[in-house]
Amino acid sequence: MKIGVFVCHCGSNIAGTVDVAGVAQAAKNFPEVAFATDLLYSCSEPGQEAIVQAVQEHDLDGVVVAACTPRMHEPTFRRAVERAGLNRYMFEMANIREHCSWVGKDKDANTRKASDLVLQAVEKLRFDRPLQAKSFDINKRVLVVGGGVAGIQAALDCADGGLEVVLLEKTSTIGGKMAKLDKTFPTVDCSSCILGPKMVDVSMHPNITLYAYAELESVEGYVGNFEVSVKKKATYVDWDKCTGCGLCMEKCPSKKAYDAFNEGIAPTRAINIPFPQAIPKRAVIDPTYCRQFIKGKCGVCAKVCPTEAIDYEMQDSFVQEKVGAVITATGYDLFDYRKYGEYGGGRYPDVITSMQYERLLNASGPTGGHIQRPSDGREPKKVVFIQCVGSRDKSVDRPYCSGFCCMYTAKQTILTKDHIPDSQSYVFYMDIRAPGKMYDEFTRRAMEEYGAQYIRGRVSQVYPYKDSLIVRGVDTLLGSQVEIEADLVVLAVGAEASRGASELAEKLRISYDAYGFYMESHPKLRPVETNTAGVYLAGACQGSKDIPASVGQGSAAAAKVLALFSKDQLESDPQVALVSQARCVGCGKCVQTCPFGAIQLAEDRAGNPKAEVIETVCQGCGLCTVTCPQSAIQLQHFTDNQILAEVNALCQQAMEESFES
Amino acid sequence: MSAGNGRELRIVGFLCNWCSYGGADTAGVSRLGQPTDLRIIRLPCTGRMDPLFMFKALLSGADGVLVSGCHPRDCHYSEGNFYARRRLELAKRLLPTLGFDSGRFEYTWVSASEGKRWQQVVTAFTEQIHTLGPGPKFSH
Amino acid sequence: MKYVAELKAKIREKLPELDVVIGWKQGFDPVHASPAFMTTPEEIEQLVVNPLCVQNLATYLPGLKGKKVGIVARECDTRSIGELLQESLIEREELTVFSVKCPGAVDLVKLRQQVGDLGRVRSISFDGPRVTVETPDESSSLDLGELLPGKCRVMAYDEPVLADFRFVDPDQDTVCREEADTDLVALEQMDLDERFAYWRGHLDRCIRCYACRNVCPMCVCQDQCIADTRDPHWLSAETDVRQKWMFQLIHAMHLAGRCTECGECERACPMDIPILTIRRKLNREIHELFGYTSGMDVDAVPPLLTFQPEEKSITEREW
Amino acid sequence: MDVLKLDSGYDAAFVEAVMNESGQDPFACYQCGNCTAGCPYTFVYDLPVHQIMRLLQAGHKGRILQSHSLWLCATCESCTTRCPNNIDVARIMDVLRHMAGREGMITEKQVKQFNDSFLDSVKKHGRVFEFGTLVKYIARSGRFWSDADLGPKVMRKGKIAPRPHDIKGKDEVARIFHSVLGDGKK
Amino acid sequence: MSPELSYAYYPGCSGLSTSKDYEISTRAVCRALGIKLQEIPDWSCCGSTPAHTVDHVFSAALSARNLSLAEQMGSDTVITPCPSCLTNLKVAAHRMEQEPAFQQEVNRHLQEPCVNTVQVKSVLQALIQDLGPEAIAKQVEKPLSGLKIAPYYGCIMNRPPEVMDFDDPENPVAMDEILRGLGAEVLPYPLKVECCGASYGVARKDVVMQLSGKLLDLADSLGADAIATACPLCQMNLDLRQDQINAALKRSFRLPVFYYTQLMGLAFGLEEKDLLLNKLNVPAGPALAKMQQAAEAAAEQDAQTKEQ
Repeated sequence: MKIGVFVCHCGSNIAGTVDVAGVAQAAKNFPEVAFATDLLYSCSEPGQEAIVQAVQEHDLDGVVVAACTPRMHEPTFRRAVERAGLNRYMFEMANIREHCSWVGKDKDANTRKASDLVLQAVEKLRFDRPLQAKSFDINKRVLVVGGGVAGIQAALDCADGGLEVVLLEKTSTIGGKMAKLDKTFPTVDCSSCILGPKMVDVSMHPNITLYAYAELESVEGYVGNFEVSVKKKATYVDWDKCTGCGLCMEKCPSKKAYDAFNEGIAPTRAINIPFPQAIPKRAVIDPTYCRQFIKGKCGVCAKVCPTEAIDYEMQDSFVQEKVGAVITATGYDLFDYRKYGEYGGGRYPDVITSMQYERLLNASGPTGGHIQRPSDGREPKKVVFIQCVGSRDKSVDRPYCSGFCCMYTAKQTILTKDHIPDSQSYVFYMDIRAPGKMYDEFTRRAMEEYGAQYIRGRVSQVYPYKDSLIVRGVDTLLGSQVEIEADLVVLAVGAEASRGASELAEKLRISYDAYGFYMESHPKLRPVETNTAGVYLAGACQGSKDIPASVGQGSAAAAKVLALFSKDQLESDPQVALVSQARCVGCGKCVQTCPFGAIQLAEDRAGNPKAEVIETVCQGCGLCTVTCPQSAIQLQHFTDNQILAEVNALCQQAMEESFES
Repeated sequence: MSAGNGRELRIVGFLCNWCSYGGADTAGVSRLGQPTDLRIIRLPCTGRMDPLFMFKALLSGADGVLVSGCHPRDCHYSEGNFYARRRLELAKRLLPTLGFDSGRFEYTWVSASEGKRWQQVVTAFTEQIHTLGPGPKFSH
Repeated sequence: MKYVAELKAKIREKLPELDVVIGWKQGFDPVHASPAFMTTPEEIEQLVVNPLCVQNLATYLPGLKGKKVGIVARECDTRSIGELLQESLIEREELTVFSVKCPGAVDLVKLRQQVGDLGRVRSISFDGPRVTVETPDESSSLDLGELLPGKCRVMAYDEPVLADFRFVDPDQDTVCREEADTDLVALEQMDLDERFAYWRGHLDRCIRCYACRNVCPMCVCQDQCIADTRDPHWLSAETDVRQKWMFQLIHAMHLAGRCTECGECERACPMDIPILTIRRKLNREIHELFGYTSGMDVDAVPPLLTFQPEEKSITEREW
Repeated sequence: MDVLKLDSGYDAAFVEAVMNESGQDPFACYQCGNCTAGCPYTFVYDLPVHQIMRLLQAGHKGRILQSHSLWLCATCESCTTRCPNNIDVARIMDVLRHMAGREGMITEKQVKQFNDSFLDSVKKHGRVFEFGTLVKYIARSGRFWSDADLGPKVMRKGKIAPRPHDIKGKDEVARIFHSVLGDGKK
Repeated sequence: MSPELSYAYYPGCSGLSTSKDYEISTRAVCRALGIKLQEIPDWSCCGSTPAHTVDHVFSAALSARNLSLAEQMGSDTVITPCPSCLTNLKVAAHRMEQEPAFQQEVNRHLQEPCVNTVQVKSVLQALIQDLGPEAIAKQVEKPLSGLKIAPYYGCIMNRPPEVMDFDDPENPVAMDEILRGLGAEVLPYPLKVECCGASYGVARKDVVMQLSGKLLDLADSLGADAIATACPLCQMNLDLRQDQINAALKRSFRLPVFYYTQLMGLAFGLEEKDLLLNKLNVPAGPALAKMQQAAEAAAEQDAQTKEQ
C-alpha cells in the first residue's frame, strides 16, 4: 500500500501551535507512507488539487489528511480522493485542530500529539477497504412537526414543491405563538393579517394532511423510509361533523376553564374554539373543566350541537404514516414568570407576562384590545416593562439571551402609547439587542417618538402599595436606586425549549443542548440539518428566534427536503456491518441486540444458521460487532483490526518509552 | 499544559462520533485549553466500544483509558450507550482484581454541546491519571 | 452409588429414542474417569458415577446439536445446560437429562498433594465421606471434603436446574457447600501491585495450549475463536505475557454473565493457573449489578444482552 | 473626580486576594445593578454596591477600601439572593470589610466601635452582655447617647438584663479570640 | 400527638435580655406542643454580625463551639429562635461542609473539635416541618379571629437560599401558615424579607428610622392591627423604636409588634407569665380588644343565625 499524508496549516489555526512541517517530515517514516507534505489550506481548491495531483503522481492507494475535525471536512476530502480515482473510503482524517492545536498551548507537546494522531490515522488506513454504496428507494413524503409559523412555512414550501406533507400540531389549531400576537416588529403590522392567509393556505392545500390536537408517538426507520405513529388525542368532538359554529361554546355552563390561547388572562368555556380564525376551526372539550366529566352529568353541548358531533366516549387514536423526511418546528415556550419571587408574578394580578400583555393589546383578545389591569379593569397610565426575565440569568439556569424580548418590548411601548396617549412606559433593560434590519431604528423610535423611558438597570423588587405597584430598581447610569409607582408591570419573559422537546428529540434520535434546544449539524454551515439524516430543524426549536428568522428557516428546511427528494433513490452509507460467513456460528446474539432489526438469521448452503445484515437498514452503530464473541460480524471502516491498529499505534510508543525509563 | 510533573502520560480516549467527539470539537472551537496527554479514537457509538479495547490499551502501555458517549436516552442509535454502560461498568469493576487501579478507566457522557464539560472531564481525568502515575508495566 | 443400576436401566429404556447418551466410564488408570458416549446396551454397562467423574459433560452438547442426546448430569452440570438452552445453543426437545445427585468430586491436584505420584495408585474407593487410596506401600484413608475442587466449596446445589429423570440415593447428602471464596479473599487482601505481580507471574506460565477454552461448555465460537485468527488480529503469536493475559481477558469477557463456574477451565489447565478466579469475580459483580446468576433460569436474558434505561445499581461518575 | 488609570491602577494582588478570601469571581458580574437596586442601605452608601463590584473588576483597591459603604452593609443578603450570576456579593462585602479593617481604613468609626464593644463583651463573659456593651460603646464613641429616650422604657419593663451571664467556658471563648485574631484586633 | 420531638436548643444572648419575651414564649409554646427543648449546656455567643465582619474563621469558631457542644449532647438537630444566631450557626456548618480545609482551620481554635453532624434549624422551621401546621392549629383554644396581622420575617431568616435552605427566599410562608392556623387574618405583606436596619439602631439610628419606618408604613397602609415577627432585632427596631420613628418621620404609628410565639401562646390560651405581653413597648391592648369585639360580634351573629 502507498499512503499519502497531507498536514494542513489551516493558516495559523494549526501552524500557530503545531510544527506542521515537522509532523509531515515524521510521517514519512510511518509504515507504508510513500508521500508526505504540508499544505497551507488543504480544504481550499489549490489544497484539494495538490492532493489529487499527489495521488496520481505517486500512485497512492490511500490518503490521510491531518487537519480539522472529520465532522467538518471528511465529505470534502472524500470527494477529492474520489476525483483522484480512489475509492472514497480509502481516506482517513487526523483531527489536529479541534483536538490538538486549539486546546493545547505547548507547541512541542502539540506537535508530538499531532504526529501520534497522524500515525494513528495511517495505521487505521492500512486496514481500509474500498466500500461501495447501495441505492434504495425512498418515500417522498415529509412530516412537519409543529404548526407555528416556521412549520407552516416549511409545510407550504414543501407542498408547493410537489411533496405530500403531513403536518402535526399539538394544540387544536395551527398558528403557534404568532397567532397570539397583536402586531409584529419592526413594521407594526397586524400579526393575524399576515399569518391568517398562510393558515388558510395550509387548510386548502391539496398536498397537506393536517393533524391538529395530535402528537408524535413513535418514529421507526431511517432517512427515506420513516414510519411514524401519530397520536390523535381525544377531542370529545367528532371533527368530521363539527362545523365550528361555536354554539356549544356559547351555551357551555362551565365558564371557568383555563384559556391557554389567552394565556390565562381571562377564563373560557370547557368546550372551546381558541379563536375565530382557528385552523381547523373545531371545538375541543377540556375534561378537567367539563361538567360531564367532573360530575357525570350536563350534556348541554351534546344537546345544542346541530350536527351531533359531541362524543364523550372518545378515546385517543393512532394513525401510521410513512414519510421520507421529518422537519421539526416545535417552537418554544415562555419562561415561568413565577420563578422570580421578587417580582410577584402569579401573586400580584397586575404583574403580567409580555404574552399576556399581547393578548390585552389584541383586538380579538378578551378585552377587545383595551388595555385593562387584570385586578380592577382600570386603564393603566404608568406601565413598567422589565426585560431579561428568564434571560441572561445564570441563577435560573437561563444564561442565554432570548434575542427577541428587546424588540417586542419596544413594540409594546409603542402600542401602549397608541392605545393610551397619556400613558408613560418605563423599560428596565441591561443592554438593548437590536441587530436586525431596521431593528435599532425601531427601538430608537420607541424612545424618541413615543417617549418610552429606558432605564439602564435591573429591577430588584415589585410590591403593591395602596393602589399601585412599587417598582424598585436601579439606574446604573445615574448610580442611583430608582422607584416608580406603576399601574401595571409587564415582564419580558424569555424563551425556553418547548416542553417535551427532549422526549421528541429522543424519538427522533437528534441531539439537544443543555436547555433542550435542538442541535444543528453545524452552527454556521448546516443550520437546519441535524446529525440524523433526514431530520431537519425549523424555527425556535433550535434556539430562540423571531418571526423573520423562523420563516427563513422553515423555507430553508423545505429546500433541504426538496433537494433530498430530487432523486428517486438514495445511496446508503456503506459503513455497515458485514458478516464473515466462515466465522459466524449462527448463535443469534447480534440479532438480539441490533436496535434496528437490521440482522436476520438465514441458512447457508449447508443449512447452517448464519447472520445476515440488511445493508440499507443497518445504521452502522457497531453494537453487533461487540456482541459477537468470535468477531464474525464487523462494522466496515470501524473493524476490530482498525481500532486495534489505532490502539497499538497510540500505545506502542508509550510502551517503548516506559522500557527506556 | 500537561498536567502534573510535565511529563506526559499516555491516555487513550474512545469517543462516539455523534456526541462526545462533537463535544471535544466544541471545546476546541471554543479554545477551551486541556492537558495534551489524551489521544482520541473515534467510534460511531459507545455501543462499538468493546471493553476488550480498554484492556488491550492498558496491557499495551496506556496509563489511562477514557470512554465518552451520548448521555443515556440520547444515543444516536437509540440503545448503544445503554449496552455500553453495562459492559464498561463491569469491565471497570474487574480492573482492581487484575492489579489495575479502577481509576485508570472511566466512562462518561458528554453531549456535542458540552464543550465546557469535555474540558472538565479531560482535565480531571488527566489529573487523576497523573496522581496514579504511570500504569503497571511488564518490563521485568 | 446405589442409584447406578436404576440409572442404567432407565438409559437402556430410553436409548432406542436417542442417538447417544453421554456419561462417564472408568479411564486409563484407577484415578481417572473419562466421558462415555453410549450408543449400545453394552456401552451402558461401563457407566460409572463416582467422585472421579469430574468432567462437565455439558461441554459436548453444542457439538451434538441436531442429534437426540441423553446426558448424565450432576446438579452443577445442569446449570451449564440451562445456560446453553437459554442461549439457544442446544434445543430442549433434543435433550434428555438423566440428573444424578452428585457423589462429590476429587481434585486430582489435591489428591496428588496427599498421596504423591498418582501413577502409583492401585485402587481408590469411596464410602460416604471417606476415600480409601491404595498404593504399593500403604493404604490411606482420606476425607472427601479435603479433596473437593474449589468450585464445590463456593456454591451449593441441592436440586438440578432441569431434569427429565432424577436419581438420588436414600439419605444422600449434598457434598458441595457454600463457603467464603478463599481464592478471591486472598487476592483481595493483596495490594494492587501484589495482584498485578500475582497475575503476571501466573499468566507468564501459560503455554497457550487453550485447554481452558476447549473444555469450556460456554465457548460457542468452536473453531472460530479470535485467538486463532489474524482477522481480526486480537492476539499475536508472541510469547509475551501480555498476549497470554489478553487471551484470558478475552475468554473472561466473552463469558461475562454466561460462565456457570463449572471449573473445567481450571481443571483442564496443565499449568494450574487459577483462572476461574477472574470469572468468579465477574460473576460476583454481575450478581451485584444485575441480580443475575447465569444458567439458573432458562427463560432469562443474559445481562449483557439487555439493559435498563435507568440502571439502579450503577452510579455514574460526576465530574 | 479623578481619572482612573485602568492599566497602571489595576492592583492584581488585591483582586486575587479578594477572589481567594471570598471564593467568588467578581468578573462574572455584568453590571446589571440588581444588587444596588435591592440594597436597603443604598441611600446611606457613598458607593453603590454595583460600583464597588465594578471598581473591583477595575482593581481599584483604594476607592473601595475607603468607602463608607463597606461599613454600612448589614449583610441582609438581598444582593446575594438576587444576583443573576450567582455571586455571593454579601460575602465579597464582608471580605472587603476585613481588608479595610486590617489596613486600618475604618470610615464608619461608630459602627466599628459598636462591633468592638459587642465583641469585648463576648470575650469577657462568653455571651454578650447587652447593657455592658451599650455602656462601653457610649464611653468609647464619646457620643451623646441618642437612645436616651429608650432607657426608661427598657429598664422599667425589665427588657434588658442588668447583670452579665458569665458562662463556665468563658475562658475557652476568650481563647478563640486570641488564637484566631491574635492579641491585637485584626 | 406525633412521636415526641426533641431538640438541642440554642436560646441566643438576647433571649436572656432584650428578647426575654421571645425566649419565654418560645419555651412555653413548645411545652404546650410537647416539643422537648434541651438547652445546650454552657452555650456561648455566636458572635452575631460583629464577628463575621471581622473574620470568617473567627465567626465560624464561635458558632462551631456551640455545634460541638450539641454534638456532645448526642443531638442531631439544634434549633434556635433567633435568625441572627441561626445564620451564624448555619453559615459555619455550611462552609465547614463545603470546605474541609476551612473546617480544619476552625477546629484548630476549638477545645473540642466540631465534627459538623448536627443540623441547624430555626424554631419556626421545626414547628412547620417537623410538627406541621395541623398539629399547631389543633392546640388553638382562643382563635385570633379578626386580628389583621402583617407577617414580617426579617432579612436573614431565609437568605441566602443556598445556605438557609428553608421556605421561599422572596416570599416565605411558614409563619403565614401558622398564623392562619391560629385564626388570624394574615395580610399579603410584600416586604416580608426587607431589612429593618438591623443593629444600626445604636451607631446609625438614621438608617433604622428610614428602613423600619417604611415597614411600618406598609403594614399601616394595608390596615394591619399588628405585626408578627420572628427576629429579636426586628422586633426591637419596630417596637421599641416606634416612637423614635414617629418623631423622625412625623408619623403616628401605633402598631404592636408581636413575636409570632406570643401570638401562638395567646391562641393556645397560655397565661401572661408565659407570654410577657407587658414587655411590648407599643401596648397590645387595643389590638386585642378589637379582636375581642370582633369575636363577640361574630358570636352574636352566630347566635342570631341559630335562633332563626
